[in-house]
Amino acid sequence: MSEGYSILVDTSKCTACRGCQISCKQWNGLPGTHTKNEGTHENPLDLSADTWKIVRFSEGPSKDGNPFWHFFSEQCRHCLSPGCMAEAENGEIIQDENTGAVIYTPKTKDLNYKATRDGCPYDIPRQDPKTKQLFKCTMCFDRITNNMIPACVKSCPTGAMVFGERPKVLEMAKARVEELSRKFPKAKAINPEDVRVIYIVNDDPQKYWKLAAGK
Amino acid sequence: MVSDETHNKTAKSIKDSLDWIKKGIPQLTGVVEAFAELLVAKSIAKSQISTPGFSNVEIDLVRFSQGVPVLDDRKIEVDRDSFRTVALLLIPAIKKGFPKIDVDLNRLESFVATDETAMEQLQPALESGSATILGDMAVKLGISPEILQFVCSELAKPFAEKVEEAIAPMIEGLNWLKGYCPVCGAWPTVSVLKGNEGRRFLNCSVCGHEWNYMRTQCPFCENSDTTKQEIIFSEDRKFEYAELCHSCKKYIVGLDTRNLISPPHPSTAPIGLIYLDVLAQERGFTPGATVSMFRDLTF
Amino acid sequence: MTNHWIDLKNSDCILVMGSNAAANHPISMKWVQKAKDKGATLISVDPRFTQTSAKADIYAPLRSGTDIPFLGGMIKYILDNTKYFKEYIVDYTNASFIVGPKYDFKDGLFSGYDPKTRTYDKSFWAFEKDPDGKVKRDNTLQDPRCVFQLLKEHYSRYTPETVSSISGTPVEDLLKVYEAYASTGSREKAGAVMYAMGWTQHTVGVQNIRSMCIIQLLLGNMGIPGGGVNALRGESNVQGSTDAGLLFHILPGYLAYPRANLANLETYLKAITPTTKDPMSANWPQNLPKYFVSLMKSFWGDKATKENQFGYEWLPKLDVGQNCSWLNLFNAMYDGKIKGFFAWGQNPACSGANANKVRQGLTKLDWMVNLNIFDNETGSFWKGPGMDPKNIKTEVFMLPVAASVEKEGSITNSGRWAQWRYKAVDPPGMAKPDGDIMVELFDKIRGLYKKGGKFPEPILNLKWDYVNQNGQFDSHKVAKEVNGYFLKDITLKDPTGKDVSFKKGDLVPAFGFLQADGTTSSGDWIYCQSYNAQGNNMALRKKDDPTNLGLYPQWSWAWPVNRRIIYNRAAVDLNGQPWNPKKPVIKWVQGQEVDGKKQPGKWVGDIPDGPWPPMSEAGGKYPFIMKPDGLGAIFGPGLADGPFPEHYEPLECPVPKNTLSSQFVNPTITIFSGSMDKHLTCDPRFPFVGTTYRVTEHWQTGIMTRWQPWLVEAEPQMFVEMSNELAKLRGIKNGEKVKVSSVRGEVGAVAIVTTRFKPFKIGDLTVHQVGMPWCFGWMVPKDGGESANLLTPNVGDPNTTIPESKAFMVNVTRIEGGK
Amino acid sequence: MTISRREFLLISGAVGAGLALSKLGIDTGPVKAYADELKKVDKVKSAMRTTTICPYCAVGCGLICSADLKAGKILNIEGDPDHPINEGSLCAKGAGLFQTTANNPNRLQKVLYRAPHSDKWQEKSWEWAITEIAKRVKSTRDKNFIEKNSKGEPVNRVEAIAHIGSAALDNEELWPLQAMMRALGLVYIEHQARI
Repeated sequence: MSEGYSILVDTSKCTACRGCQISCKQWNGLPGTHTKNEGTHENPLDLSADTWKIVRFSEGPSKDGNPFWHFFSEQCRHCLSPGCMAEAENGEIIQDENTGAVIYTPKTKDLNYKATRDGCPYDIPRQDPKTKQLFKCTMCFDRITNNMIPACVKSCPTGAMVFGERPKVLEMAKARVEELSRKFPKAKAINPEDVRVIYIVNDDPQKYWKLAAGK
Repeated sequence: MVSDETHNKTAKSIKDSLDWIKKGIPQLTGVVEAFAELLVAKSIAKSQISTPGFSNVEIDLVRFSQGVPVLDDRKIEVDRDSFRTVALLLIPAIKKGFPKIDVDLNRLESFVATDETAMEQLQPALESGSATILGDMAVKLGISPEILQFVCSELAKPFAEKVEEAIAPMIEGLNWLKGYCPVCGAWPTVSVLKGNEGRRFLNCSVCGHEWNYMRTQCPFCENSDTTKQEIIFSEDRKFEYAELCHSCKKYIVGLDTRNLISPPHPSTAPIGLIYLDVLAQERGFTPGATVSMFRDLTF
Repeated sequence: MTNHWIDLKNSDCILVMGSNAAANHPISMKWVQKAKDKGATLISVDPRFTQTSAKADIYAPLRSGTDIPFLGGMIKYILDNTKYFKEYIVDYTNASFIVGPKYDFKDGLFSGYDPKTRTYDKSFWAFEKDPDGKVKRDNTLQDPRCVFQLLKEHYSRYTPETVSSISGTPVEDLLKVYEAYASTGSREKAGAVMYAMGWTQHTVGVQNIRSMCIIQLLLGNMGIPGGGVNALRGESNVQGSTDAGLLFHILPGYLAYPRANLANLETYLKAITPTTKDPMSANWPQNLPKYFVSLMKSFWGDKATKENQFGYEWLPKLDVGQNCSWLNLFNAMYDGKIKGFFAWGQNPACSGANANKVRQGLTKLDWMVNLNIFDNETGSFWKGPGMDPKNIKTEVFMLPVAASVEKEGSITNSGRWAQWRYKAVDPPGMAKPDGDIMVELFDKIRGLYKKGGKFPEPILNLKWDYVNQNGQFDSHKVAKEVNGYFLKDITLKDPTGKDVSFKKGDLVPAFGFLQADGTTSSGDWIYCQSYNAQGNNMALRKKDDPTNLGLYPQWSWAWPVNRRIIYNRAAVDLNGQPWNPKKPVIKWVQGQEVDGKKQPGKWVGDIPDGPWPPMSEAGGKYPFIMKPDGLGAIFGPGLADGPFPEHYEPLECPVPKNTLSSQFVNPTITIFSGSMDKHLTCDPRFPFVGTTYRVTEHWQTGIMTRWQPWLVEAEPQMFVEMSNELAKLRGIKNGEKVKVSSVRGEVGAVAIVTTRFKPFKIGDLTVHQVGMPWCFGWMVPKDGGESANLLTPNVGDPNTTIPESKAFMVNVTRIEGGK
Repeated sequence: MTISRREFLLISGAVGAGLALSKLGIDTGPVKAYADELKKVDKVKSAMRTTTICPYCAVGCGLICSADLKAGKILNIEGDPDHPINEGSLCAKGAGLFQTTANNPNRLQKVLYRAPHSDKWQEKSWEWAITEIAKRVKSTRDKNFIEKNSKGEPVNRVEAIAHIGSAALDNEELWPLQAMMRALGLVYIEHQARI
């Protein structure tokens, strides 16, 4: 499996049902954290050691007078050359050869949190304040190595997420962008060459989430 | 003709699936290895058949919608050359997996290879399904009737698959609500859940056709009272199960592929589920498909 | 729904108004999407840009409470531009009926109004009749007193400019919607409307829906696939609970509840049974006596006899004009007149309008029984905010019940499909199925009355044998009783005129066989056929779809008589041929000639509205068989507030006058006047329009969802959505804690400042609107906030008494340091 | 040669005669041993599937519940792919239906009673609760029974007891519920449809 896996997230099909966010917690045994409404339907407000996947909501005026309302189901992109690994010289972070998943080991508690986080163009890594260990999406490593698709992909009711061998996913992304561009000239896949979690958007990426396309 | 690349791909997919089964349940290694060569050979056999196997098939929509399979009273044509090609492809593959019966297999192989009318000679024994005629033929060839029956049933399948390949597109999109195959009318061997929604598909034991069927209904007696149905599974492998029907006492094994990155090749599924056949048969249930190789696992 | 969920796929234009289906009925969008994939237009009309708007082709905003102007403008557009379906309205509606001379409409009031009683004398709106008793008609639609001309006149005032100056919808948006929707007036096109509480929760709720019915009749959209008027009901079985008559004014099957002036069975039956002199009208309600007597036989069994009027006197009677609906119930409770209270699977402390009054009412009870699967703000009201348990005398019994998968029975969805659910497991702990609790409680009460008590007859005589051999509640027994039995051996004619014999104890095949002489029973005539000799039809799971329209006639069972699209006789022309041959819901097939004799023809497709041949043949009938006249009612003389919908402002509104007339609010509404019944309009202290809605993660008052940590994590707290302009005006930043108040109460909420709300331009005024969910409550989560129903007014529609929760006046202020 | 479908099935199936792997020289011992081991360590589970309809909104989506027969616990609830309305899809609430069952620790599982002026619940038995409620129904009813209205017409009703609910019940529960309340003489009978 030289090329590993990829996940396609087609935001044009996402209805923000948050099934992926909930199933991530369910599979990984992460608690429902205590949240507050902070002036948005987006919740929890940010990734944390207990939240590895969140649906970002963003809205604003658009040219035709009606608002736009975009949803962006965010998680670790599992970069092909992970910026977060620059600091990890002693195997604290592993990039699995077969799958391509970027895995944070318990040894990440010894890493420089700030430097690791700064190294990630998408600002994904988070630290458990107690144990100091770093956490993020594992691509459901325990599932995919047992021939099972990631929990979030499994849960998606609208088929907005697809998991598969990377070349196939790239092909699918290309075809879908082509289809969407007929109606949305701005349709594109975000950094497909650099990341394994490939988002398709049909508007400027920044309109979905400030770091949708990286820093 | 199918390209070599496709062959290799199919062969690899079958081998990968079998490896996955062995890795998951090492105890199945013996059974898996017995069938490995045969499955690969069978995947090629269909493409070695030169004739289409049928003529002038038109779908009678009224009959079809009432549950009459396409091939109900039509003939399948098998030509001598193709028969011989298929036989000489499959028998050696069986030999590799079943070394303990190679004496019988060798006799059968040479009979097919040397006797031009082998096909016609075998036909009456098999057509009637009569144990006596089959037994007589086996005696004539000097082999065990069980082995003769096993081999012939395997030889017949590629011809059915060939016909299925042509008929399947003709019935695509048509509603079929029965538990037997819309193409050939045979019973299914395995039930597979697919797609995000987990629609259930039944796999024909003879022609390999796959069709959608209600999740909570027994394919064999159409009982949909779920209090008379039971699912058994191992806690370690929740995506594999046997569905038992207390109404007709039949069962079918099943595989939920929704969670799986690369679902096993359909032809390998029954082998990986054989432990469920054991569990179901021990409880007095019989497989619904008459063509199962795994009918008598408990004695 | 006159149609059903899957049928949305057959539509060419779907108007979602008064509903946010994408958030609240998410799976409905699957079928909306299928229609869109085939080229249908989706229109969303809503004060707020919703998830549904985000998927729509056309979005138009409107101020809450101005649906009648919006739709009245559409009626005018259809008439002015001849977009109506002429054949349909002439043959199938009362457009041609001549209205009597006493009918009049002046400055917002119809004739016959009595300001003292705030009611209309509806006899002023009667049709003119021939000497033989048939309604006079002008099929040319030219007579100035015909319904069509009166309709034209009535809505001539609803110009786009006038509508826009009331609703705040830009004129170009109005015209976009009108044009798109009116295009379904051709015979090949179908338009459907999806509505929910956004239409019903108003003082003009029924007339909102009436406006749309008129549009659907004008466009020929009733009875056809992809058409209809579709109420998206909010609870899984609110259709079934309405069918079963869990409302003060109806018995099961929508039979009118008996009043004290109808002293005996005969006068009651006469009063509820309409008549017609027109032989073309089927007037199906003429059968109501059969259904009522059969109902009484289900109530009282053998104890109901001809001699004792089948137990009619055992039914409690309402006084004439007595209204015991929700708002009156809690008014009586607040006034201390109600001592005992059952809150069975309901949480009125959060769901009732003016919830503070509801909560105060609960303190005045002697006892309450609360049944639920989770603890809730009603059962635990005595420890809620502002309550001191020491001062509250109410005894509370909180009984744990089974969840949906822990018992067996049927529920009826919005499309009228009664679907059977099976039991998967036993309920946890001491929890019990509701059915068992009923049986045990009534057995116990009956035991007490055997030793004496007031008027014990109905208690002792109620047929109450709904348990199996183990003494457990048996839903199959009830289902059979609801369907009905033959009570003696009998021979009857089937619909084709053949004799059929039944034995005592046989299940009745369908309501056509029910009798008025006590020889049949049926607990709810519209469910007769749901469980008969073929078995439990509600449990059917066969997927044949012969019409290919998605009717699935053998999947579950739909009332009435498994008809999937009601009024389907209006989907065909006078010869019984479908208006749109590509979507034939029903079709008349002529009989073949056999031995020189022509066989009778027959209907194919869906179950037609009655067996009669099409109108062009001898014995043919009009399509709207539940109407005594047999025709669709463009003119509706039966409602409390007028035969045509007319715009009135909500009881609380932001404008100083009604632009269309000097009648400011609905003249027929009842306004409570107690100390907690406050209402204010155009009061500078409450300058903004408020409305309520739901979110996907929570359901109704949130009792089933607020106890689920992951759903709470995603939607944790009470919020109020408002425009950027309003936020600026009030100095509120996104995410700040604010106070939303009405004259009745206040709630804390987090401000969500959004472009999805925009201020409305109403004449010279700028009107701001805010919206809040009503899914929160003080109990859980701990800092989740309170119910928006603390703010809503307890004033109801004059026909239904459904409260006006969708349009009321509020203020929004920043809480200093309230982050 | 040509073979009819019927003959064909005979060939490929050899009707009636089972094929035993052991007769083909394959040792099925390890397979049986594996199956035996599963049973020994109690890994083999038996489940029953039931179909149900979602209890939230009135779209009427179908679901399939799988319950462990021995433990009497729900293992899984998923969309019913055969249901013509939802075709297996579910919204966020429906997908979480599992959380309304015994799997949610917040479910009410006890009969509770709050006495007048008390600030706490007491746990009670069903028998006690049903008896006490029945007594209160009778006494409130008998004390407040209205035989005739102000015009002297017989009305035989009780206005001092009210009932609301419920759109969450099954049809088969609703019917006896309204019958029982009407037999008791109640006229304040309402539910969610009114709000």
